[in-house]
Amino acid sequence: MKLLRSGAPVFILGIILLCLCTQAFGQGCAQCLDSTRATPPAVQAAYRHAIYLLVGAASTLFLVGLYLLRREP
Amino acid sequence: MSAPSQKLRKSPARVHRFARAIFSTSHRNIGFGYLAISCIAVVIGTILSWLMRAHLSWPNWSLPLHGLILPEEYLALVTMHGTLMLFFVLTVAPQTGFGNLILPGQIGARRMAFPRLNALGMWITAAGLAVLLCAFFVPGGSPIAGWTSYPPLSVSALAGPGEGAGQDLWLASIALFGIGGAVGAVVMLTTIVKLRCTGMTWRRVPLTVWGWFTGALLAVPAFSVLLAAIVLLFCDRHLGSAFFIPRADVINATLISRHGSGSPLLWLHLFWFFGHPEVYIAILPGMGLTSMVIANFSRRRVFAYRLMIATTLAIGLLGILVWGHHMFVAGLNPFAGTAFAAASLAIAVPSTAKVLSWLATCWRARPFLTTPMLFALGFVSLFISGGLSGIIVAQPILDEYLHNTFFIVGHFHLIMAMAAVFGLFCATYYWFPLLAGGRMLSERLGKWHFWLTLLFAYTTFLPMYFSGLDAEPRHYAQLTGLNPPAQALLGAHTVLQLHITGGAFALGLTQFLFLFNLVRAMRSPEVAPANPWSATTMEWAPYALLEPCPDLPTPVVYQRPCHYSDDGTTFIAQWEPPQPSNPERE
Amino acid sequence: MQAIPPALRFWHMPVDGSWSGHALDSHLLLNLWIALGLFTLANILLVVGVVSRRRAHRPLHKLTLEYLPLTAFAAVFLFLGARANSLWATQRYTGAAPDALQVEITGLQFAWYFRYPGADATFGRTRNELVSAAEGNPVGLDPTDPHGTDDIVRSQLVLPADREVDLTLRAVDVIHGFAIPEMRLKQNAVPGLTQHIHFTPTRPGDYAILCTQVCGLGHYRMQAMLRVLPAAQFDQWLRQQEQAQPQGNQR
Amino acid sequence: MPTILTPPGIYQPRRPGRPGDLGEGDSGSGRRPPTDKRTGGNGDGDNWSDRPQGRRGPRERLSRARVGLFFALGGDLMFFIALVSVFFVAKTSGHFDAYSRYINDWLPTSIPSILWLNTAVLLVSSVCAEIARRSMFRETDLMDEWFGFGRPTSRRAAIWLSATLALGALFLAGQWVAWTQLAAQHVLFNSNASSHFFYLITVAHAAHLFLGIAALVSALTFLARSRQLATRQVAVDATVWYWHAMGILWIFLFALLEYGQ
Repeated sequence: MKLLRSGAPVFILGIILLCLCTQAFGQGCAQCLDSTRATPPAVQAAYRHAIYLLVGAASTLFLVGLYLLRREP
Repeated sequence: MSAPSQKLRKSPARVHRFARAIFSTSHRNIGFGYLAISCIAVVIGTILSWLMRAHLSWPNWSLPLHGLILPEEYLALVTMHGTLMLFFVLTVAPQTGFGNLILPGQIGARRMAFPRLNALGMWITAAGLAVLLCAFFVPGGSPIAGWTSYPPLSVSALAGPGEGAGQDLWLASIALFGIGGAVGAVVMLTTIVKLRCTGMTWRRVPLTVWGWFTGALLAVPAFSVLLAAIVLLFCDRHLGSAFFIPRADVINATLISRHGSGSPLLWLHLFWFFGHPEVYIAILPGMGLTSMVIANFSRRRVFAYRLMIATTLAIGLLGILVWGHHMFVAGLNPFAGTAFAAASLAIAVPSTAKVLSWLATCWRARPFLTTPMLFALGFVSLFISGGLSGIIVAQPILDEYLHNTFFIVGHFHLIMAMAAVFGLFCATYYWFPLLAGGRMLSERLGKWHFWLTLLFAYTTFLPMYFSGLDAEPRHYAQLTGLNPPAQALLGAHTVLQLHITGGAFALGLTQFLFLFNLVRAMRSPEVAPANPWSATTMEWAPYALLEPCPDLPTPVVYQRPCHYSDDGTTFIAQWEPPQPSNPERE
Repeated sequence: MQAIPPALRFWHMPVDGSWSGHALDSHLLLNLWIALGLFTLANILLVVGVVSRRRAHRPLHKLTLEYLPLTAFAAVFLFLGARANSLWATQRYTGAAPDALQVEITGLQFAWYFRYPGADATFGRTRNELVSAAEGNPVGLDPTDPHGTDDIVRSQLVLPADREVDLTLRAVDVIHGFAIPEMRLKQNAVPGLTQHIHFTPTRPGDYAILCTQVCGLGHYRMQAMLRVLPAAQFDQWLRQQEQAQPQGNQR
Repeated sequence: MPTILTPPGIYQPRRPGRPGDLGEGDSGSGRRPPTDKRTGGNGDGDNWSDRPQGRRGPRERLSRARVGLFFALGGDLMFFIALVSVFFVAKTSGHFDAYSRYINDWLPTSIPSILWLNTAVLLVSSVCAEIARRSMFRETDLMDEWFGFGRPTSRRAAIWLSATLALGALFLAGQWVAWTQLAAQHVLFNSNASSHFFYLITVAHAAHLFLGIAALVSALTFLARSRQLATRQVAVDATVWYWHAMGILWIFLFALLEYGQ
């Protein structure tokens, strides 16, 4: 896709940042590491999964909508 | 605003014209309906902001027929101002308002898909506005929790006046708004995907349509998540659940004990997951229009057209990933803060690409400085001045100092409110002939309107940066009666605030010029030539926005938009078949 | 008011009284100067490009006009982001030093309360159910906990200069924003969460503690005072408070 | 793309604003746009395969309805995903008690076994709906209708759609029974953190099924009243796809409630 190629740097950057989000250790009452430890890992994981779920679903919807537009003549 | 629509109707039967305009499913009437909604909202919102400014500058000033403005009333003003402006003006007018009016013409469609659904969406949005305005009149008054309605403040009526019926009405109104917005977005997406006319390949689609498309793609998930969050908050308020309030919360010396232990941060996540795409929904159509208008009056093709498409989509996609930058100091994990900061700074790259393209498009092009062009250039200037501060607040450590200060207020008023409003003015001046049956707005009045609006926009919102750098917090009802060190820190701000207040009043009053211009144009009989701006996009095709009838040709697109000769004297519109002399360069 | 560096005065910024504030200020000033420069440059380009009388006919060069500047800007953003993140990491990725002074801060509509652990250097247990400012127990100290008897609860934050402080943030009712602008410090106090933030005041004096998250009708007057004392005076103050503390905190 | 035949003998121009007109024609002007009705149904004497289809005609209406439905369902999916993500967080999150021990007071709600039955019912109803949908596009019946031998498609589809409607109503009744059973065990909305979610999810899904049932009723009225074959086909197709989506969604939600707690 020409368009993708022209916008390649931006898209690649976006993907890289998407991977960067794996840094997002949970959520909980984490302000400093000591209080992160006070948060059970299960909670952190739950928040992390919730974030992934929302982001993943919304981005998929976005890209599929784009694909639908592309598919039409 | 819906006066032009009825003037325009070429319907043979003049009887019941009004009723037919109300219940009609024509995209023009629906678009004008959306514009009417946002006109009501913008007038009320501006008056509210004037009251806020007046109270902030003269805390002892008593409002006629009402008396002194109490602190909770100030917060109610802030809440309603933000809600009206952000939801019912900046989202409705550019996306669904002008979207319905112009989008079909621009893609060579004769109408929007699903006209009834479309009308339904408009009426749901109108109902949302009506419900919101009712909040002024219920006991306790309108809510005081701000347009973000952070719990637990928004959960319990004990938390303050306006958190009872007022907050309920707010929830109902925003729920209606979300449903209506999602319906409108679905209609718009279907229209863009399915109703483009023959030859409208996606590289011939104008950037305005790309803006609408991306905005709608963001609106569908964002508004749905907002609706879910509102349902949960409603359960917390009335059904005794605890999604957003922790175990054993003591509000106003009353223990609120529920089953389960929720967290207010959940609301922040869900709300900002909606809230950040929301601001892109408000600004993306303006970006697209700015690109097209600058190109049109510079008589040049949009510089790096395909890159502009890619950046529009990239901004939309990244816009889904960055909501956490509203929560840097709200209790977010510091690592998550880093990730969200990285994603937020990444949005600066496509935005910079857009600015570069705008600058390059009009660079030494000797453009025609018509009013729409001026407003487009003003959009660029405001977008720059607001966006640069966005880069600053995207860095967590700096946001820690600037969060919830007037720096943020200045930031989003410049980049979102003012830039989007300039986009709206640009759209009005540019498309007025299409909206008002070939009439034109006066250029001289328009230029006065532009220069005064630009001047007062900067007068009002630029000083907010300095006030915020001096650590003045938002949402403060007054800067007097603070404790000594706070007084020493913030007391000096009254002068700056007075300056801002003056700017705000002048900015509002300037708009009467625009109003006068509208009325004058509507009364004037003279009719502009077809395609007065010699534009190249489909909505200016001689038959584009007329009521369809069988003897009209079906629109066909042969060209990319912005097809001008090098010296800019001649142009080929999208609907003109390619001459052998200048073969199409795809 | 103390002497403010001219750069800060140009940008209307208040004096900085904390150990980590200087780095933040320098980074913020760098950002502001860059922003101001780009703002001026872009607007000049806009105006000049528009008003120049001759129309440029040569086709614009996409690489030089779009991609090279874009790469440069991306590099600038990357640099700023990395620099900001290093500061962020030093402040937030790690907790306070073990020997830091412990103070617990409780926010409720519309006041801040500051609790010192007292002689036993241990905070007594608190329970929200017991919170009642009327009965003189604004932070909800649990009378059954012996650690709580010597806890000192004050409505003014007094800190020693040049010693790290570990603040524990609580909120009883709604979200409050704990901010000390002159310490370049801000953190929301969220009900249900216990959050830590640490800093080191350096400059003795009186500073304002503001609430920066709208929390109800009294939001604008929800302030407290931070008094930074030289170490010796602070120890003296603390001793006075401990003596003034009635044995058994049940009032 | 399924077969769509619009015999000109049967097609009749409609008054604007007539119910069952899925957006084709009414542009609020009272006049119909220049629509090209040649859909490859032969009979109108043009060789359609070597001329562009354009944006008109029943074939387009069908795919347009499907695209719109897709986006609407995408939004719906996001609504439920938001609920589910909150579910995950609330399941694990707790609070620190007085002795600074971490207390997670999540008691899984016992799912009434009737939900298994309801799920089966919903699956069967989905099958019926699919049969109805296919019968709207079966070529031989379309030919019959085109030749004017009654309306076999609509007859068969109406039967199966009514079956879907009945089963859907049965499902909702089953849900009601499940709620009353839980209420009998004093498990109400606000009796536990997990019961919040049980009621929230089941009620939200039930509300969507009510919408689906309304759609089924309107589809049946179209089958009975609409004279244009394409309108009936579009109505049935969209309704059935919505019904399928709700069925799949329910399977996920049910699995979440049954095994996810």
